[in-house]
Amino acid sequence: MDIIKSIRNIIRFKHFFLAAILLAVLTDAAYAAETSKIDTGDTAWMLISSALVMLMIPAVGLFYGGMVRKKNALSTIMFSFIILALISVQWVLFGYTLAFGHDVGGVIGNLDWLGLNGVGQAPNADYAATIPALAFMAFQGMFAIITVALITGAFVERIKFSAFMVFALLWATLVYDPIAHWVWGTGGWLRGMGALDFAGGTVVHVSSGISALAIAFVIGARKGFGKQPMEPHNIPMSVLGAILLWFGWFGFNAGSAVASGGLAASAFVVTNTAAGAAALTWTLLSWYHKRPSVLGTATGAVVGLVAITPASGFVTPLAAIAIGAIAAVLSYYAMLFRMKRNVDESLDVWACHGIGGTWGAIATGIFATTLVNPAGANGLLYGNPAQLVIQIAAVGVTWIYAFVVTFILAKVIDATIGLRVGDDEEAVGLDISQHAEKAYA
Amino acid sequence: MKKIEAIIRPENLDGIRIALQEKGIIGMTVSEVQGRGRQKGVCLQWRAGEYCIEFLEKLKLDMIVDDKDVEPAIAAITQVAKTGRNGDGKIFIYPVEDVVRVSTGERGKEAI
Amino acid sequence: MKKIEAIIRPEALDAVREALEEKGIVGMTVTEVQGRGRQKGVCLQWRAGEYCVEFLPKIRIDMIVDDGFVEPAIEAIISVAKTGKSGDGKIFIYPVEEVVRISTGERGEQAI
Amino acid sequence: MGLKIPKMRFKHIFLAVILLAVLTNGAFAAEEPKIDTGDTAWVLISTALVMLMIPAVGLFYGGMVRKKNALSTIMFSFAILALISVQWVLFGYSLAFGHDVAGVIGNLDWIGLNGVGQAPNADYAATIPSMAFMMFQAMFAVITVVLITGAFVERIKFSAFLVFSFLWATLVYDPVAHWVWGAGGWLRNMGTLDFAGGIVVHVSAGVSAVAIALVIGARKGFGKHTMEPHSIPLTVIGAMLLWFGWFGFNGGSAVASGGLAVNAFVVTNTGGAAAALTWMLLSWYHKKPSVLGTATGGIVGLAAVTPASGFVTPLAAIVIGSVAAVISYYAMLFRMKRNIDESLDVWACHGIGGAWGAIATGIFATTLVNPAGANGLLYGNSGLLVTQIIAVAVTWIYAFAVTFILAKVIDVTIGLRVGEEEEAVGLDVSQHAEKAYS
Repeated sequence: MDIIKSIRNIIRFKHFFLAAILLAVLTDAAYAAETSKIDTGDTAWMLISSALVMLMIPAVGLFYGGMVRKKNALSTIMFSFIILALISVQWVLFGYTLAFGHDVGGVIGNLDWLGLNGVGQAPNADYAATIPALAFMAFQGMFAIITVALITGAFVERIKFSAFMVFALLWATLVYDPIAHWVWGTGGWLRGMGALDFAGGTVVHVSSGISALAIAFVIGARKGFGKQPMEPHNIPMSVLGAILLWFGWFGFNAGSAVASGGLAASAFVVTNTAAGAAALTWTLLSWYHKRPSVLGTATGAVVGLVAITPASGFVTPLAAIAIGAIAAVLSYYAMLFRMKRNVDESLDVWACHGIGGTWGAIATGIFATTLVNPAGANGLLYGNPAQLVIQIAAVGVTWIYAFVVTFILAKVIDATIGLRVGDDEEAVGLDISQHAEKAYA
Repeated sequence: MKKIEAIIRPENLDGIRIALQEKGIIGMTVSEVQGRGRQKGVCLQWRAGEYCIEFLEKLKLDMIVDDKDVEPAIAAITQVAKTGRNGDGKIFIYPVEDVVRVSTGERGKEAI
Repeated sequence: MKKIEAIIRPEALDAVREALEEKGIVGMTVTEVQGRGRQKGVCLQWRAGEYCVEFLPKIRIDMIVDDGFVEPAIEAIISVAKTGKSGDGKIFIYPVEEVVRISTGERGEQAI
Repeated sequence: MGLKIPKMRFKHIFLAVILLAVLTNGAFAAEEPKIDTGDTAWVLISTALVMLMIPAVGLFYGGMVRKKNALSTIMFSFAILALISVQWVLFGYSLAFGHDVAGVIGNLDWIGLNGVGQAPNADYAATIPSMAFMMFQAMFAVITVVLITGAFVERIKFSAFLVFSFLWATLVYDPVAHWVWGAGGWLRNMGTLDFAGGIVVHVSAGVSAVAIALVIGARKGFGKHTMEPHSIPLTVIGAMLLWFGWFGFNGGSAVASGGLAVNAFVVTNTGGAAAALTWMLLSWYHKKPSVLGTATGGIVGLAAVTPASGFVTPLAAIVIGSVAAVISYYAMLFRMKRNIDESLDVWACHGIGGAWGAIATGIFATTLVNPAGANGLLYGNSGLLVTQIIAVAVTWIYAFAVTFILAKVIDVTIGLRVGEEEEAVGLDVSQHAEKAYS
């Protein structure tokens, strides 16, 4: 009886109202707790994305390794592999805090998170509210590593291994970590300016592409460059590398949504579309000049992936076709230009990543739309030319900073420990002279 | 006894093997070599643009034959390998002093 | 006619080719071989520790030339392939009886 | 009025609370067997990642053998993937994870996956289908058998190898997995911590590798002729795919997506990296920075951090990885000096790496990382270290003894080894009538 009466009481509006408020209060409290709650789907996606980006790192080694002569195959693969080891540790010890730690003057992170102190299983809402802060750290760590690995294409077949190790460590610390902070760190000055870089067009590709050019100038050309053929020793290996890069790039771009959902799906689609468009375009270009080239098609795909990277969270799939196709054309002729100028930036990191990334960042200022990502901005085509200016400024700053610091860094290393191996060692090949190993029996 | 050393296009190997077999010449050694003659090199594609290699893939056949088999062997090889263009290859004939068959210790003609 | 067989360091190949071309010798066959001489072998690394390889990778160049080209060819090869250390290689000269150019059927000196 | 309203409020608040409680209770009741899509997605992709590691071991080993044995070495892992996948579904899973029989083995309730369906099994993982857990564990069983193959490359008879693999999985892997991970397993009850298989996978495989290597004997010409690795790039490809897959191996062992999986992921990458760096420095100290060595170092670090990955911090992982590389490096030199042809150093890499990792768990584990774990020596609990050492020792003895007997029995019945001529020609042609490269 009492119960029936009570239920009747509740049904009466007044009491219903009361209960509703109560429920709301309770739910509110639950929501408050919810803001820092880990989403299993988001976390699963970030973990697999981090793993995918990790796979891209040795894939760069294969991609480059197939393009060098047999006597330097191992040394080229080693570059990426050892950077994976070296920068993984650097990032945990102090790289992450420099790039993403609490801001100091918009330029760099402070040392609060040294040795991952305070970076734990709870989310950090500044960067990603639904995944553990450690997951965001791991994902960003892979970005730092691959950026350094990309540069290695510039100095293959002639760099001294010890000098390379020193360069890699210092470059990550002096170039990558600051630029990552400017663009992505809370309080970073380029981020504050409104620069859009979804997955690293400026931070990863422009910075590595320009730095590649700088160190190539300092180290000088390979012996016999321009006179002897420098034949790629194993194109299937390069293609295998390109395939794994394409595969991993889904994590690179779609993972940059730092959540699983619509934005990640959009980034996934534009990534694949741009790669296809660029690979096709490159095939046609090589066909126009001679025959449809396999190595060229693989290169084209990578260039398209590079170009779509900064735009991937802001543009539509149709824009991706334009971005990819134009990137291939620009990169193709940049590569020919580099050869004509007789600059031995050996594996065209500048033409692929520097030019591709620059175009992608600028294209973001043209094609971006808040229809894809309300947290982004509109670009030129959507009535906002200011965004284009901001993008160009961000790219310009990165070009200058990366070039200058890398050039000085390379010069200093050259003057102290020496960047280059001796003539004999170069002639024998780095596999034997630097590693006392042979790739193939 | 003579040594016949023939440099040929790789795609002609099987045809030559059959032609030589018809003439009764079975034993031979095949090596992958790189060669250069009037055909000069060839230009291949780099990612953009191209590079030229100075040596081309060839096969080298070595066989030791009785003096009387030299001309039939030359005929068999040229019959199959001749396209009339540069790059068909060359045949060299050398004198051989002696031959030893490792499994039996036989020498000279019996050892071929 | 003579056959010149030169065993050289792999890294010297391009320079040797250029030096020979200057003397007017264009045709040659290149083979990757493994050799062993006074240089002995070399020790490479295993995952921990090392293993030693007793044969070293070398390049063998074979050329058939007119008698008059033998000395210039030897000079050309030595001028670029010599480092003065053991392992520079060796040059062997053999007599040749006959040469056939497959594409035309020419014989003898015209065929070279 | 002034008195009445609060009273009424109280009454109705009370009522609302009861209502809420009932509702929540109902929700909990429904919650218990509820599948979490995020967790399930993570375990599924982790399973696929571990699957990729299996042929990756084949590539890793395949690059290190001579050209004439390349295919046969790759075939080992491929054949085991097929063989043990079936064994596991038929009865392996039931033996390892089925209802406990005296702490030693699972019973046959789940034979042929009877009763293992889409509903979760809260004993092992409450938020994913029990089939997902079964499949994830299947990959562990497969890869453990695959790891051993490095011991007998270039000389084992293929038929004998298949019999050995099948029996080893049944007689060694399934029981050890039950002891450490099965509900009711005696090592688990003792408090042994093994997050992702340092003991179950790496110690058992590494020790068994020595046992069978001793029975089968050295390759012809071992120690006299050079056995040159035929393609180090192939080995590096294997190593990179192993590293990639290891994120599923360790991260997936949380059997859920969340903080613990993330911690395992970070620790895994850091441990592998520290070990690769250390190995590079060691080889540099002795001669030159070695590529094959660096790849090996990465694997050793990953193996060592495996048992610890769900219990330690990233900084501890740096120590665990570096120490593992040093111990493994000298274990490998020791093995060579003793002239034992445990050909690809499964013992030095996985046996020693895994044993150190399990012991290191007893040192560095902290409940700050995983409240369901335990504290280790550095966090004031020396008991765990003792437990870990006992578990390693028990596995060491059991795996060695059973594998040794098993190998002996196979040797006297069907014969473990190929004939001398078959060995000289190479297993690719003699066992498979195929050639790796034309």
